[in-house]
Amino acid sequence: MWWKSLFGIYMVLIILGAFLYAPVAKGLGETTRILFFHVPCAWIATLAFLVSAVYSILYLRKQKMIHDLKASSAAQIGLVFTILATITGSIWAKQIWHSYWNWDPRESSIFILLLIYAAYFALRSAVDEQNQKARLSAVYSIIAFVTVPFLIFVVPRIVESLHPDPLINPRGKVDMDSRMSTVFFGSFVGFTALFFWMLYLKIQIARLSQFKFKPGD
Amino acid sequence: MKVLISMMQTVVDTVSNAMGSSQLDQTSSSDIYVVLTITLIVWCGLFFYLVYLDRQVKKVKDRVEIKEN
Amino acid sequence: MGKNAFMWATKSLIIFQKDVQLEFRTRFAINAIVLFAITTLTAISFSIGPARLETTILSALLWIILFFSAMSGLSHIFVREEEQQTADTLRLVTTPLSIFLGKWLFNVVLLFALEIIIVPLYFILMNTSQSAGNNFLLFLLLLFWGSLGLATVSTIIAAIISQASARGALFAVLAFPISLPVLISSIHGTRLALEGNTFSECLPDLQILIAFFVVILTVSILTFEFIWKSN
Amino acid sequence: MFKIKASGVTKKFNERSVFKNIHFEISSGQSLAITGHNGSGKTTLVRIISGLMSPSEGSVKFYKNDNAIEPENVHSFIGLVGPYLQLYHNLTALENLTFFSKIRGLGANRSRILELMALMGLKGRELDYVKNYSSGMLQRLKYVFALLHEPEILLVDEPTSNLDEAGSAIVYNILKRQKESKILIVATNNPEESRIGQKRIHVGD
Repeated sequence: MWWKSLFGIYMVLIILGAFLYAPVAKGLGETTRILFFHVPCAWIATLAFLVSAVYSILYLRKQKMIHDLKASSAAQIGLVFTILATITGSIWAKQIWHSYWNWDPRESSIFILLLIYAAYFALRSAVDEQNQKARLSAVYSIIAFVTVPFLIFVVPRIVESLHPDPLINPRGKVDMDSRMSTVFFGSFVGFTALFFWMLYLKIQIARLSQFKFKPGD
Repeated sequence: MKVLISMMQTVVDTVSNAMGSSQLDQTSSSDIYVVLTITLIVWCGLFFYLVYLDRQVKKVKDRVEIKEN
Repeated sequence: MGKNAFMWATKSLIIFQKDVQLEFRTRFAINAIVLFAITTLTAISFSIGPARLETTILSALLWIILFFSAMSGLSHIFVREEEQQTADTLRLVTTPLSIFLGKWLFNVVLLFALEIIIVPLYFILMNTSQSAGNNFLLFLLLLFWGSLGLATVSTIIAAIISQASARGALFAVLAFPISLPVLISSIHGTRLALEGNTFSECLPDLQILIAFFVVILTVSILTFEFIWKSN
Repeated sequence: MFKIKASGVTKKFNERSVFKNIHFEISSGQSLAITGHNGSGKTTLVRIISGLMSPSEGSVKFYKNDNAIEPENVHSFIGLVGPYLQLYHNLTALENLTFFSKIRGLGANRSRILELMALMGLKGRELDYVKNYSSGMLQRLKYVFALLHEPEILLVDEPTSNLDEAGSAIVYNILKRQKESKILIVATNNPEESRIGQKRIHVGD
């Protein structure tokens, strides 16, 4: 129980660090602060997708419902973080490029991930029988998972093919000095721990809700 | 648990008035503390909700374990 | 491996033959796919009138028409089996592998048949300038590998939705994110080809299309068995 | 010498268990009758035995001279007749059966098809579309489909549904012959028919 409060304090320090300790990147002013929250969200979105795909493979191999339960829980959390990453991303884009969305490669890949999650849950809601739902969504998440690496090569081409003159992209690779990167990676670790804690809770709640409790006990 | 909250409160206050007093004139920089406190509040809310859930889950799990074996 | 490799190859051919025979009787899939493509094409060319489009828009439009035509016609092959409850009979008769390959082959041939009709019509109706520059052979190569990828994705997703109850728009919703690598690379490649770039400039797109096709076909073969076995 | 061994076969649909650990063992020359009222899960059990559906728990294993047959080869030994099985309506009976016999690796096998169709009283109807078949004729055609490859194991779900007097007589004769040297599994809720099976399993309640 104590390590949870330790984690609580750790995250407070990260937030303090993000706002007070870390310097701002040149040319971006205070908006760089969002970096410490936007990028971990995007990372968790991908991590959750990976976790979900791994549990899907386990489900197909072992046909145990618990794996499907874990896969869908991870996907649900992943969806939340994908939405968060998309919103924070477009707010930041608004500050820097004065437009909420212009298919910058990073924005497009997060958006495609959002499409995959949306399709995954659309499929889950279209199937009513439990085992079939588990089986079909497991297969879909594996196929989607295989497609993602291709997107890394392919997505930069969207910008070229849609509006050939390359967009001015000051953000590029933000060069971080040591103070900034410590807070940045601290935030990464913090968010990953947060994700696994939320995943643990979600799985327990889902498992427990399968038991039928008589009103008495 | 109560002790924890008060401790965090003091951390925030000391930090903000330490920085605030020296830079009161630059209004733009004082805004950053507004964002900071909001973020802290959001985080504390989320954190306590997770702890609350954690305790509830533990309670229900123990009850289920008792019934199962 | 030699003997049964030959065996499931012949079996998938037999299934392919049966599906072609069935298709000629009902002509359901071929009608859906060709009519959709033609109506979309005429609608577009009618609306742009004599204007001459930029190659970017031109290549993007072509692939969007191909994608949505695939979405309107390539799911019948599996959905029809489930709807007429002949899927169980098929399950009884042979292994999932030969079923998938037979159906996959049918979708590939169907998509190529569509392209033979639509692609020439597209270039005529969109009054593209027949400038000597554009590298037509390269375009055909891109078209070939792109359609193979698209047909494979459509087949495996059709298999998935044939087992789901609410079908409707689910096919396009599920297939779109998975086909994005094909769509983006082929649109980008087609643009380069139509602008007369040389083969080497288009090579990266072509490589992605080929790699994607190989990967998605392998994954589909491995996972089809789990889709097909109803439990 | 063929044997089917079912151990602990259970089937659950969304937490509702249709039946719980069913055991049986039959070898060539024996027969089994599965009885139970409508909706008791007879059909589900038949589908599990035939491999169309996998059980939630337990397993159904097939043995040929006491060594196990891999699951993917099992389908070549099984013939199934059931109301939920459909043939291709837009093809003629002959086209249907030629396809099935070719896919089973028996080639066009025209003579065998014609012989079986004659046996089932469908002589002369080979070139009609299956969609023009009456339900009785369709049921007879399903027997031709199931017996095409002389299956070691014949599974019949409601043997005489939609059949007239003559049809039932032909079917009973076939079932009797199958029982003598091979395995027969019949699922029925008609008590008189269930006497066909030496062994008996009751499903439901």
